[in-house]
Amino acid sequence: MNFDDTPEEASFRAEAQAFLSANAELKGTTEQGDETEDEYIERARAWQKLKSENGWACLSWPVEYGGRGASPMELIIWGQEEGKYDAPVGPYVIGLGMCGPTVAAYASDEHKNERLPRLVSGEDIWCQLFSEPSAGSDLANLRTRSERDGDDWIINGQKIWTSGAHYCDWGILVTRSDPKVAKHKGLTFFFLDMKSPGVEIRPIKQISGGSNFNEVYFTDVRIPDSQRLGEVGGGWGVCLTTLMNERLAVGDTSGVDVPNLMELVSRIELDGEPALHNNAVREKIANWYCQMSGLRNTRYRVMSALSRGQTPGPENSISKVVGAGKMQGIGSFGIDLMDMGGIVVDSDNDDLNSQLFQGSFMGAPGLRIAGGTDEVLRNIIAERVLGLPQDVRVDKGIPFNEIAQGPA
Amino acid sequence: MNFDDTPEEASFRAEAQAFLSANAELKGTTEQGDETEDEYIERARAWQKLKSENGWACLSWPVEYGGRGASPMELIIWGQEEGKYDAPVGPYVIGLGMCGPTVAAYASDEHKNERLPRLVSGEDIWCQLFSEPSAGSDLANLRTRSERDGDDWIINGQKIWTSGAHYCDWGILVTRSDPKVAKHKGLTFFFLDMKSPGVEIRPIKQISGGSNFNEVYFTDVRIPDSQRLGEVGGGWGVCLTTLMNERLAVGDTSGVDVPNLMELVSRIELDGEPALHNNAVREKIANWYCQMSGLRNTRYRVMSALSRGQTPGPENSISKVVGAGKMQGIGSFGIDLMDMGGIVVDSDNDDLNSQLFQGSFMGAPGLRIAGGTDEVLRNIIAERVLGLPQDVRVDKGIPFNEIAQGPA
Amino acid sequence: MNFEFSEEQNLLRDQAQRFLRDKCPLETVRTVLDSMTLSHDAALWQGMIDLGWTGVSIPERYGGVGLGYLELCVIAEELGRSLAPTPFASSVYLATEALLLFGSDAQKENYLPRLAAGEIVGTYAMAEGRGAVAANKLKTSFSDGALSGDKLPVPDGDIADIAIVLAASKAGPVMCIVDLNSSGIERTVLETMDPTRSQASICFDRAPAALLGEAGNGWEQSQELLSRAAVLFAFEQCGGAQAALDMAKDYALERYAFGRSIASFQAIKHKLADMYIATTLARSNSYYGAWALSTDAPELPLAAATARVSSTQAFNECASENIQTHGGMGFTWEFNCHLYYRRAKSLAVNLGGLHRWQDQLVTALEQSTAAEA
Amino acid sequence: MNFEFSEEQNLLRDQAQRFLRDKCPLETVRTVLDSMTLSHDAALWQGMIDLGWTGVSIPERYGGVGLGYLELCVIAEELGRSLAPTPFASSVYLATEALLLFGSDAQKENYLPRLAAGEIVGTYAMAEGRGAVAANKLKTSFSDGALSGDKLPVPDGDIADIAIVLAASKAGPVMCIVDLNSSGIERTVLETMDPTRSQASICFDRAPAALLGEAGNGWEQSQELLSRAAVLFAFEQCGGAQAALDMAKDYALERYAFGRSIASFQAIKHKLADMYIATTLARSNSYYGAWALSTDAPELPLAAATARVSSTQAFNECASENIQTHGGMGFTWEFNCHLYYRRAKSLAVNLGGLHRWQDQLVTALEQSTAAEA
Repeated sequence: MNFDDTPEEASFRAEAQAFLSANAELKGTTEQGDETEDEYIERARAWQKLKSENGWACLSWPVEYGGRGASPMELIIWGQEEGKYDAPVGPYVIGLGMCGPTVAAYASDEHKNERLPRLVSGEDIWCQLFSEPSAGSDLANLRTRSERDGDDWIINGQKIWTSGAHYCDWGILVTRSDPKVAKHKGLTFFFLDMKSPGVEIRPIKQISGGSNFNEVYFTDVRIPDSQRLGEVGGGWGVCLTTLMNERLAVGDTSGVDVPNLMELVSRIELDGEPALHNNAVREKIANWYCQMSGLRNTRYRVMSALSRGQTPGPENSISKVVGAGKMQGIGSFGIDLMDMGGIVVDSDNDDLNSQLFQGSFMGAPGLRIAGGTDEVLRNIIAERVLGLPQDVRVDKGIPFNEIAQGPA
Repeated sequence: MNFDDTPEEASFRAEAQAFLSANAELKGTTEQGDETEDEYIERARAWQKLKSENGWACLSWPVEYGGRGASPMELIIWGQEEGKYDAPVGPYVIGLGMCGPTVAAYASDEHKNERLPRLVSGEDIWCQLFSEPSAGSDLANLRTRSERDGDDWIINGQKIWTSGAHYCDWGILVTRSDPKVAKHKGLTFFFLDMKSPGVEIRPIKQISGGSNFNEVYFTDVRIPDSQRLGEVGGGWGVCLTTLMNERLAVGDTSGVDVPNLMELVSRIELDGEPALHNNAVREKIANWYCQMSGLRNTRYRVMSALSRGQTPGPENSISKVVGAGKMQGIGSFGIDLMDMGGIVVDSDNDDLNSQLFQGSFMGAPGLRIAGGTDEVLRNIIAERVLGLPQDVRVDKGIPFNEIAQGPA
Repeated sequence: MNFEFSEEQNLLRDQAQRFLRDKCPLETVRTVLDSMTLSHDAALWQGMIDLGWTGVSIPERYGGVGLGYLELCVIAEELGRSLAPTPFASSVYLATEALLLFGSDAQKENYLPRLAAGEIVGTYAMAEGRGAVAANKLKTSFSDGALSGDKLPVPDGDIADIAIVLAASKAGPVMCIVDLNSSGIERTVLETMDPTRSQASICFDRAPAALLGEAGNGWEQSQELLSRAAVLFAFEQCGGAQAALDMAKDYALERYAFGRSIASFQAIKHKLADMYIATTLARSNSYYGAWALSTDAPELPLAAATARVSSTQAFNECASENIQTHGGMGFTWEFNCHLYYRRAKSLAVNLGGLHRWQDQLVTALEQSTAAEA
Repeated sequence: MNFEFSEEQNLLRDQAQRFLRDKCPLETVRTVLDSMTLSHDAALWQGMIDLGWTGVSIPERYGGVGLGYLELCVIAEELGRSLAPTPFASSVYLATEALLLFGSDAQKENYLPRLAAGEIVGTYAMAEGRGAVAANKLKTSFSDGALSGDKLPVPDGDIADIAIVLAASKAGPVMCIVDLNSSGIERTVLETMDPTRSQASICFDRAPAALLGEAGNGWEQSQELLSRAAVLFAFEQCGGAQAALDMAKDYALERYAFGRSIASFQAIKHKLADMYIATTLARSNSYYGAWALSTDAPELPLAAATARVSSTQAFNECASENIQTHGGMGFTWEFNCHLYYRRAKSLAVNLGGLHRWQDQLVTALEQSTAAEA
C-alpha cells in the first residue's frame, strides 16, 4: 500500500501542474470578495476558453468533440490539481458532465457540431431541467407537458431546482408527452434555447438565505422537433444516460468539518477549561473524525480501483449520507459550544469562525435532501449495493394519469 | 398537580395493604435463592388460592366469575402494593389477563362454570398458543392446521414462544381451518387441555442462557368442537379480544437502569478518577435519565387519566421501545466501563454488580423483539397514534395458500 | 394521582390557542423574520398584556393576576407552539421571576406592577460573548452602585426597559437591576440566526444599578433563576416540537410519491414515530418540572434539568426532521420549516447550552442519590 | 494511488477463506461455546500453524515466514469473519509483537522460533480486574527478577506458555516476560460472556520473570504495542461485522412477512444500509491503519485509534442489529446470531474499552494538528 502515482499518472499530473501554474493563481493568493455573479460568470467563461485552447476543457470526452479521452483516474488528478487553484469551474459542471454527453449520444450530427464546440469553448453554459415540484424522490413523476404541433413541440409546466438557469444559454429538458401510458413510458426529452419565448426564471431562496437554484416556468414554449433527443416516449432512457453521468451538483457542499471543530474547542472554554479537555467533547470529535477519515479512506479505495483500471465498488455511495449528517451535527454542536453567543451573526468579529458553523447548520438540511435524500440514498445502498428488493410499487404499469397523486 | 390518591383510592390502597402485610413478606426480607421451578409454581398456586379466598384474585373481572369489577386505577394500586411483596404472580398473568377474559366472552356457560373458577382459585394455570415460526410480526400468518373430524377437530402444527407451556394445564389456541380463504378469514380458535395426547413441549434456550419460553408441537391432537371459541373462521376476531387484554408478558423484563449505572460510575475509575467525573459518562447518564424519567412521568400521566375515569391517551405505547433500547445501551456501556474485566462472569466476586449489566446486555435483544419488535412498535405508533396509513399490503384479500411465503 | 393540568388550566390553554391562532399565525412570525427592523410583533404583545399573561405569576398585591406556575406553563407551551415573536420569555420567565425571588419589598413594589401591566419589559443579561459564562470569569463588574462591562447577547435587550444583570463585585458575583434608559448605556441590535426573538448587546459604562438579592450570592441566585426558567423554556420547546411534528405529519399525509402517500413509507413513519417519542418524553418530563416549580419541591434542580435536556433534544430533532420530511420544499425560505429550526436552536442556547444542563442533571442526581442513601 | 491489498495478498485471503470455511464453520465455534472445558479448537489452531500463520510477521532468521503486516491484516479479517476460536490474537498480535518490538536478541532467539512454529502460545497480561488499568495504579510488581500480583482477565491465559506482563517496578512501569509453566504461578479459567475466546486469571507469587525492553518504559511500550495490535483487532472486528451483516441480509431475503420478503421493508433496508455504512467506514479506516502499521508511519497512533473506534462501533452495531433482523429466532441459543454479539463485546473490551481509544484518537489528532501548525 502506498499513495504514490503510477509513472503515467505522475507524468499526467506534472503536465496538469505545468499548465495550471502558468495560467492560474493558487487559492488563498487572490481576493474575489466583492465579485458580482456576472463578473464570476465572465471569469468562468474565460477560464473555460483558456482550458479549451490548451486541451484541458473536457478531459473525459472523446477527442472528436474536443476532449482528450482521459481515464477516470486522470480526471481525478486534474480535479485535485485544478482544485488547488482559484479556478471558476462551477457553471460548466452540469453542461460538461451531464448535458454534453447526452447531446453527444442522441443529437443529430448537425446539432452536435453546432452545440458541443460552443460548450467546450465556454461560449455556451448549459443547465438541466428535470426536477419538478411533484417529482422529487419520485423523479419520473413529472407533469410538464409537451404536445406536438407540426414541426414543433409546445411545452407547458414548471421545473424546479435548476442551478444557474438565469445565466444559462441552453438546457436539457424532460417532459411528459403522453399521460395515458405508464409513468416511465410517456416521457420525451429535448434540448432548448433558454432564451426561448415563454421561459420564465425565478430564483428560489433557501433557508440559508442563499439562492443557488431556480424555478423555471414554461408557457407555450416552442421547441423544434429536431431538438428532440431520443424517441418520442423514450425520454426516460435518455434521462438514465444523463444521470449515469451525474456528479453531485447541488451547489455549495463545502462545510464545517473536524479540523474546524478542533480549532474551536482549543479556543473556547467549558466548565472553566479548554473545551478540548472535556471528555464529552472528545468523544464526539473522535466519532466524527472516524466518519471524516472513513470517507477519505473510502475515496482512496475508489481511486485505487480506478488507478488499476478497475471499476470501483459501490463504496462511495455512502459519501453524501454520512457527510451531510456530520456537517449538520458539527454545525449544531459548534453553536452549542458557543452557548448563548452561538446564534449571533457577526462577520466583523468572528475570531471563532462561528459563521462557518452557522452556515453549515443552515446548509446541511439542504444537503441531506438535494441530489437524493438520506432516505433515497439508503434505499439505493440497500438495493444496488446489498441487492435487496425494491419496496412494493403500486404505480407500476398504471397509466400516469391514473396514479394517485394525493389531495389536490 | 400532585401525586396523592383520591379518598376512594386511598381507602382501596389501605385495604390492599392490610391484606398484603398480613399474608405476604416484603421483598428483600425473604430468600428463595435455590427454589426449584416446581417449588415456585407450588408457591404461586398457594398465593393465588389465598388471594381468591380473600377477594383479590382477579380484580378486574366481573363479580360473577369471582372478580370484583375493580377500576383500572385500582388494578394499578393493587399492582403497586403487591409489587412490594415477594408475591409469585407470574404463572397467572396470562391466564387471568388474556385467557380468562376470552373464555368468558366466547365459551358456553357450562365451560365457563367449569374452567373459570379453577383459574381464579389457582388450580389451573393457562397459556396462550398464538405465535408460530412463520407468524412473528405478521401474527396472522399462522399455519397450524385444524381439520374437522366429526365432533372433534384435529390439530397439526407448531406453536412457539409459549411461556410456561410445560407447567400449564390449559391453553388457548388459534389455528388455520381454511387455507383457501384470505389470511384473516380462515382461522378458528379453541381452548384445550395441555395434557392432551399429541401435545409435545420443548423448551427454547435463549441467548441469555435462560429458558422462559417453549415450542409446542401438535400431532393429531383432538379437540372437541365444544371447546371452540367463536365461529368457525372467526378466530381472528377472538384473537383481537385476547390481544386487547394483552399486557407485556415476555418473561423477565426487569433490567439495569440509571440508578445501577450511577452506582457503578461512583465506584469505578476512568483516567484515574471516578468515572462519575467524566463528562462523556455524565452526558450519557443525563440522556438515559431523561428517558427513564420520561417513561416514569408518562406512566403518571396515564395513571392520572385512569384516576379521573378517563381513557388514557396513547402515550404509554412508547414504553417498551424506549425501555428496551435503554436497557441494551446501559448494559453495554457498563461492560465497557469495566473494561477488559467487563466480560468476566463471576457471581462470587461481583461487588460492581457486573452480572446485572451483563444480563441486561444479553437480555435486551430479546426485549427489543418479544411482544412487538422495535419496528412493529414504531409502525403501531405511526398508525394508531399519529394516524398515518398502513404500508402497502400485498397479501390483502388473497387466499392464504397463495400468499408468497419465500423460498421453501 | 393527579399528574395532569386541571380543567381550568385546560380552559386557559383553549383560550390561549384561540388567541394565538387568531393573532399569531405563522405569517405574523414571518413578518418579524423578514423585517429588518421589527424586534417583535407589537399588536400580539399588547394582546398578551391585555389578557393578563404578563401578570400570571405575579401576586395580586403587586398588580398581577396571581394565578400560578402551572398556568404559566400552559401559556409557555402555546407560545412555543405558535413561535410567538414577543419578549415574553425574557420579561416574564426571567426578569419578573428574578424580582419575585430576590427583590426587596421596595423593588417589588417599584417594578412588578409595571411588569404585570406590560408598561415595562424586562430581561436577564448573563452572557458575555461566545462561550458559556463562568462564576469566576465575569467581566462585567458592579461597584458603588455602578455597572460597567459588555453583555451580549441579551435576549430582547434592544427593547427591554430594565435588565437583571449578572456581574462580578468585590463580594463575589452579584445580580443587579438596571434601568436601561438611564445614562451610561449603549445598546446595539444584533443579527442572529433567529430574528423572531431579538437580541442585543448592551455596553454599560458606569451605569447606575442596584443590588438585587444578596451581595456575593449572584451565581447561586442565577442558578436558581435558570432552573425555574428552564421549566418554562421546556414548555416552549415542547410546544415547538409538537408543532413541527404536526407540520411534518400533515405534509407527509398530503405528499404523494410512487403513487402513495409518503406517510405510508416506513422511513417516514418511523421518523415521525421517533419524533413523537421524543416529544412525549419531553412533555412528560416537563410536567414533572411544572409540578416541582409549582410546589417549590426540592426536586426542582433535577426536574428542571431533565425537562430542559429532553425538550431541547426533542425540539432539535423535530425541527430538523420536519425539514427532512418536506424534502426539497423543506429547505426553501418560502416554507415555514426553517422558522422552527431557527427557534429550536435559539431556545437551545438561550439559557446556556445542552452541556450545562446535562451536567446540572447529573449533579442533582448525585445529590438526590446521596440524600436517599 | 495504491490503497488496496495486492494481488498476492488477495490470493492469501482466498486461501484463508477456503481454509476457514473448511476447518472453522460456525459449528466449530459452537462446539467451543457449548463445551465446559474446551478453551479453543485444537485442530483449527494446528491447521493455522501448519499454514505458517503464526510466523507471518516473524522474520525468517527467527523461523518466521517473513511476510508482513498487510498479510497479517488479511488473515485477521478472515479470522474475525469466521469467529475462529484460537489464541491467535493473543499469541501473534500481542506476545509475538511485544518480542519483536522490545525483545533483546537473546529473547528473540529464545522465543520467536517457538512462537513461529506454534510450539508455544503467548499472551499479554495487562488487566487487573474490572476497570481500566492506569500507569500509576498497577498492583502487580516486578523486582529482582520476580513477579507478584494478580492479572485478570488474561486472554488465553489458561493455555498460554509465556506471558508478557505489565507491572510496576521501582523504575516505573515495566514489561516483563514470564514462563507460565514455572513456579509461583496459579491459573484459573474464568467464565466470560464469550467462551469462544478463553480468559484466565493468573496469580503470580514471586514467579521468575525477565525484563522486556527498558526499565521504567513499560507504559509507553504498552501504548505502542496496543496501537499496533489495535489495527489487527480492527480487522478482526471488520470481518465479524461483515459476517453479521451478511447473515442479516441472507435472513432478510429469505424471511417473508405480509406476503413479501422482509428485505423489501424500508425499516429493514435502512437498517442494513446503516450496517453497510458502518462496516465500510470501519474497513476503510482499518486499511489506513494497515498502511500505517506496515510502513511504521508516524500517523500510527491516530490511524490505529481511528480503525479501532470505528471497527468496534461497526461490529457492535452489526452484531446487535443482526439479532434484531432475525426477530424471535435471533435471540434463541440455536441460531448463531449471539456468537457475533458475544464476540463483538469481547473484542470491544479486549484492548481496553471504547473510551480509551476515543481519547487516544483525539490526543493523536491534537498532536498532528500541532505538528501541522
